[in-house]
Amino acid sequence: MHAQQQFDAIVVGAGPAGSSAALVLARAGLRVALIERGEYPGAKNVSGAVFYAPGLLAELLPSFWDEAPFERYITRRVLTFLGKESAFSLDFHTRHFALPPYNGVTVLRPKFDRWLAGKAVEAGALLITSTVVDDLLYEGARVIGVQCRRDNGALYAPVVIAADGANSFLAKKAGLQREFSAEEMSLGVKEVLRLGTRTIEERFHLTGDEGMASEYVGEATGPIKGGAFLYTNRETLSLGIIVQIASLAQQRIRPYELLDRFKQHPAVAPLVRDGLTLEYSAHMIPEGGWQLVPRLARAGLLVAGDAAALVFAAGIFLEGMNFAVASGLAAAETALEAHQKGDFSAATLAGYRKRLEQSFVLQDLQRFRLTPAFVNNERLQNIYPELLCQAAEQVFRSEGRPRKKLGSTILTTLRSKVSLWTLLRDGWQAGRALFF
Amino acid sequence: MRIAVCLKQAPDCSSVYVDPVSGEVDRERFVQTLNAADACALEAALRLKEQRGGSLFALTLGPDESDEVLRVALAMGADTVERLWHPSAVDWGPLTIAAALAARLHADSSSLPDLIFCGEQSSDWASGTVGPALAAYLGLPQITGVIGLEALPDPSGQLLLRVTRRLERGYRERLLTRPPLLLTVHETLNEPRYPSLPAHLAALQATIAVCDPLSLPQFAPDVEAEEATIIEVRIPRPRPHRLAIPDSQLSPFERIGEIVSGGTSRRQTRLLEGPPEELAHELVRFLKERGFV
Amino acid sequence: MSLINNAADDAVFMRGESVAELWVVLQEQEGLPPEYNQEVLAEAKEVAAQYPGQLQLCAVQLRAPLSSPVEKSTVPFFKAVVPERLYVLEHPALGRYTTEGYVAALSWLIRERTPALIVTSATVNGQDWAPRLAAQLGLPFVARCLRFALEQEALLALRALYGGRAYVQTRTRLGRQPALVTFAPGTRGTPPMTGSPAVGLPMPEVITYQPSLAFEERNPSLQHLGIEAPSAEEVELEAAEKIVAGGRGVGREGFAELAAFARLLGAAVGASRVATDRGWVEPERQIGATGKSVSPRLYIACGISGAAQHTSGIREAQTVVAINPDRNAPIFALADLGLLGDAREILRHAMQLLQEESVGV
Amino acid sequence: MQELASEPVATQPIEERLELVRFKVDKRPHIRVHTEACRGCDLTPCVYVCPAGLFEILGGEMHFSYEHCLECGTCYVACERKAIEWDYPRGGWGVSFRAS
Repeated sequence: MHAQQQFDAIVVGAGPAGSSAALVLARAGLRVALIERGEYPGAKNVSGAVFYAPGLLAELLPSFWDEAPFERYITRRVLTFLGKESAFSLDFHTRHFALPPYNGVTVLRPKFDRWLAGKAVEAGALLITSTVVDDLLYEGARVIGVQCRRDNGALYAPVVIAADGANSFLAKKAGLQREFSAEEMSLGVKEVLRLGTRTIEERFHLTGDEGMASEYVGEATGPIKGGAFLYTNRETLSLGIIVQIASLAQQRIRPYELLDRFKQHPAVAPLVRDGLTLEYSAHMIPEGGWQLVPRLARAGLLVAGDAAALVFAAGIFLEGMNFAVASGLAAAETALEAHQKGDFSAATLAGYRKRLEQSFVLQDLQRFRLTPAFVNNERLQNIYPELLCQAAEQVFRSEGRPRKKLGSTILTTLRSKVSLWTLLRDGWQAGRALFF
Repeated sequence: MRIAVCLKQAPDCSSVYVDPVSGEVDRERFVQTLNAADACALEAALRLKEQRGGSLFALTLGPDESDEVLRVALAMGADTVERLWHPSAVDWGPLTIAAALAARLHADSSSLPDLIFCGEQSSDWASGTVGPALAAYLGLPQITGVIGLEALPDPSGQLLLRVTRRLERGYRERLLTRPPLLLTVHETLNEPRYPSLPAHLAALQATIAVCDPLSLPQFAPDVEAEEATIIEVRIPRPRPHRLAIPDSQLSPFERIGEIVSGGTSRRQTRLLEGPPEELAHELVRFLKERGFV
Repeated sequence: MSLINNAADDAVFMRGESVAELWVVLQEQEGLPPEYNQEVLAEAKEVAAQYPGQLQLCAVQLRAPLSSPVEKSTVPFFKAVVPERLYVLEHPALGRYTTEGYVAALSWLIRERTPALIVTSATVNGQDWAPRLAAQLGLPFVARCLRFALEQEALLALRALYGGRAYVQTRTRLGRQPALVTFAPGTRGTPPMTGSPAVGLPMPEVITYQPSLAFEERNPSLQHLGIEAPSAEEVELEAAEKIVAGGRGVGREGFAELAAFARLLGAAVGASRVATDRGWVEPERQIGATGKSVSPRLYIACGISGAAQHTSGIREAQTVVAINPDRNAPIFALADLGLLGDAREILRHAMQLLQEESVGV
Repeated sequence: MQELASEPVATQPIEERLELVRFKVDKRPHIRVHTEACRGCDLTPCVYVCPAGLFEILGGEMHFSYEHCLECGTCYVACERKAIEWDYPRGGWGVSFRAS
């Protein structure tokens, strides 16, 4: 074995999870290989992309707030229930999110991921681009390296961090993850539209670097389970739909047609008017939540980010990058501990899960473990948003006739489609999923 | 045998996006790569080196980022690499660049390389000038547009090359030649290799030698005299619709308008249904009408 | 900003002479359409017309001395546009194209006559000698122009960038020496040369030189083995004027018929990926995202549905005929003529019709 | 109330969208579809879920092109017959996002 092919740690995938892990490991003085299959970090990566809790990285990178390529920081959150021709929004705007540490920022992944990987390289990691990792190398049950798809493609390290994304071939090959079902995976398709800085600020009531994250349910995805999003970047919008794959296959609507439908919804069309499409992209999202989180480690191997299905898609929450970064950091700390002990056994690496259990990563996922199923509830997807809009329409309608009290108006509308019993049950489940 | 390859880092055309409204080229979206024809030149040089022995020197002229193409060269199998750069070179055109490369190749104490390979043209300016100009400055014979290259066994032990040039409309010119010589290579000549992991790793970590061309004794650029200044970058065809060759009856202005707008109209389809004999008849009539038969 | 400028009295290219010369270097080569020269002449004439009485359009022909004095005249070069003067430069080494021969001959003539501007078609050979000549003589050089014009002190040119994704206008300062330009072939779209040579057009003044050129006849290490013409099926797709392409709907057997039809039409054979994947045709025939991008004047798509991966390669086809049994095939959206039916049958009948006609039935 | 869904939605052809995406197409396909397994599949989820529209049924047969694959893996998850052999393209090839 060439000394050149021996590292202290190998990180597969230069996304937020992988680069964060590589950064920490390289800082600690380890010889780290960070392997990326794209020509550059971010080439294959797609997300909304709002990076919530970016402060996670600010602890590591003192110049983070000045240097990182952010688009806008989120000061406005909107949740919209779309009916066929109407929209009911909850619109929240706060100046408290306008100061570091920002609550959330929008990023463009090819830029941001490249920057973050660059930080790992600055710290001393070796970034190996244009290289696919096909498999893991074992000694007995212990993972001792990776097999790259190049001649003489073996690389060795006592610990491997698989941050290879939603499809995670490595987690599956290591027997930590099972094959996915079409019910627990979602497809996100996205467009970036250029509107210009000024139009964005005027159209979305933003000043300076402020940004908006807006999510949609209901008619946004027609009869298909899922939702839509619209985020502001500096001079572009990121907009897309996220739909359950099983539902998409059942309803036989193509995702890009659905995206066009969303863009043409009367409540959305004025927001994207005159937007020039710059790019179209798609990615799979492990939205299954708690159910989908695999075993996270075995001897010599840790799994982080999307590869470990650490995505928080729970109704009003749609977060992934912060879960990726936090898991990458925890994986790196675990690997460091293993190095200190000189012990890379499953027992030592099990510390990774404990770290995640103590952090928001697994706590949030577990606490909201019922939410994905609840959000994918047929009625929540296809009936309540429309009913909510109809109810609002009844409430606001002025017809020159005596009005009923609001409660009875709303209840009448709701009960026209759903029995009281179902309504109560859904209410109870909503409570369990989100509130208590 | 000593072989030199001149390489250029250029944006991959598939990454070039021009705003249909402002006509501006979005340079942020460029993916800079080793120019496709240059990669084939490198591959051709490597194959010859492997067959006949010798050394391969790859050089480029470009800013820091151009180190990447030299790393590709190292990973593929170049023995030595060097990057020429001076900040003033951003304004140099192909003739000045060729003069700088020539000065660098002359600067080696021993004689010139036996063979020099260049890509036929780059993906950005495609002026196809550096190769022939370099040959002129070095006083070497040249063969451009190479799409076939074969080392023949020669009793004298000297290298004998059978070269195929690509001419218009599928015509091919075949030549026999010997070094010293400069060849410019078309991007269909071969499929460049995919480096092994150890070679890739070594290249990633290699230190790239840099040379200031202005320090070379034989180089005195007269940039003023040569180069074109860019006045304006124009809008291309906005959408990937069909580009019709413009009608020569139109005025030059109208023709250029058609070129840049991508053909003014999308034609209407005439869709016909019927027995095959009739359709065949229609087809022949159509072909005659349009002057194709 | 326009390329069209008014003539000025003190244009630098005038060099104090009363009349400056604009040269078009003619190129001859097996397989090279003579239209390419014609198109450069037409373009150059427009530039010369900007400076009436000051800029004279001249053509330059390089050739081996003719064995008989009554030769096949040079007139066939000139159809619509006739230059005012024709320089014929004769040397035994100019019987066929060599880099050294062209560079030496033109260097000699440039020293003799010093034109203001030299233009030639950016053919493979044009792009071989022109940059070398420019380097050797230190001439300002602009390659592969789509258009060019002269200003008092500069040469303005329109060029394609990034494989035609962008266009750029450049301005090259002119000094006392001539400037050299190659013109992208096919840009002007000259009508095909049919019919007889120009009748009734004035003849150019012909000046013949037979210099002794100071260059080794040829690089002694270079041996010319010859130029090979492609057969109809071999015509490189990128260069083909007409392409008959087949896909899934043609089938393995159908490709023989398709090739026969292509031969009759003088067209090249192309294919979609299905056809090359299945080994019906060799991979070089593939058109589309993984194959080639083509720009023929005529494209006949047989049994090709028109998936984006294929049609991305035929975007620049001028006239498209699609034959397909499926009314909803996306290829029809691109076609000028769409025939709903089985390609093999229709081609078979069409071939019969064409053959009958050529026999004169 | 008028039904919006009944109105035709103007959709942009997928090929126009894909024009905006950079692909470095490898001659070696990274995905293989075992089309024998597709015969008799009338659900054909791949046709509907693929965000690049790479699956088509033409003349009763499955037709797949890999060149403009966005590498999401959705087809593989959606296919119940396991007819899709899915892998990433060689390192450095395939799709590259630039503006997302």
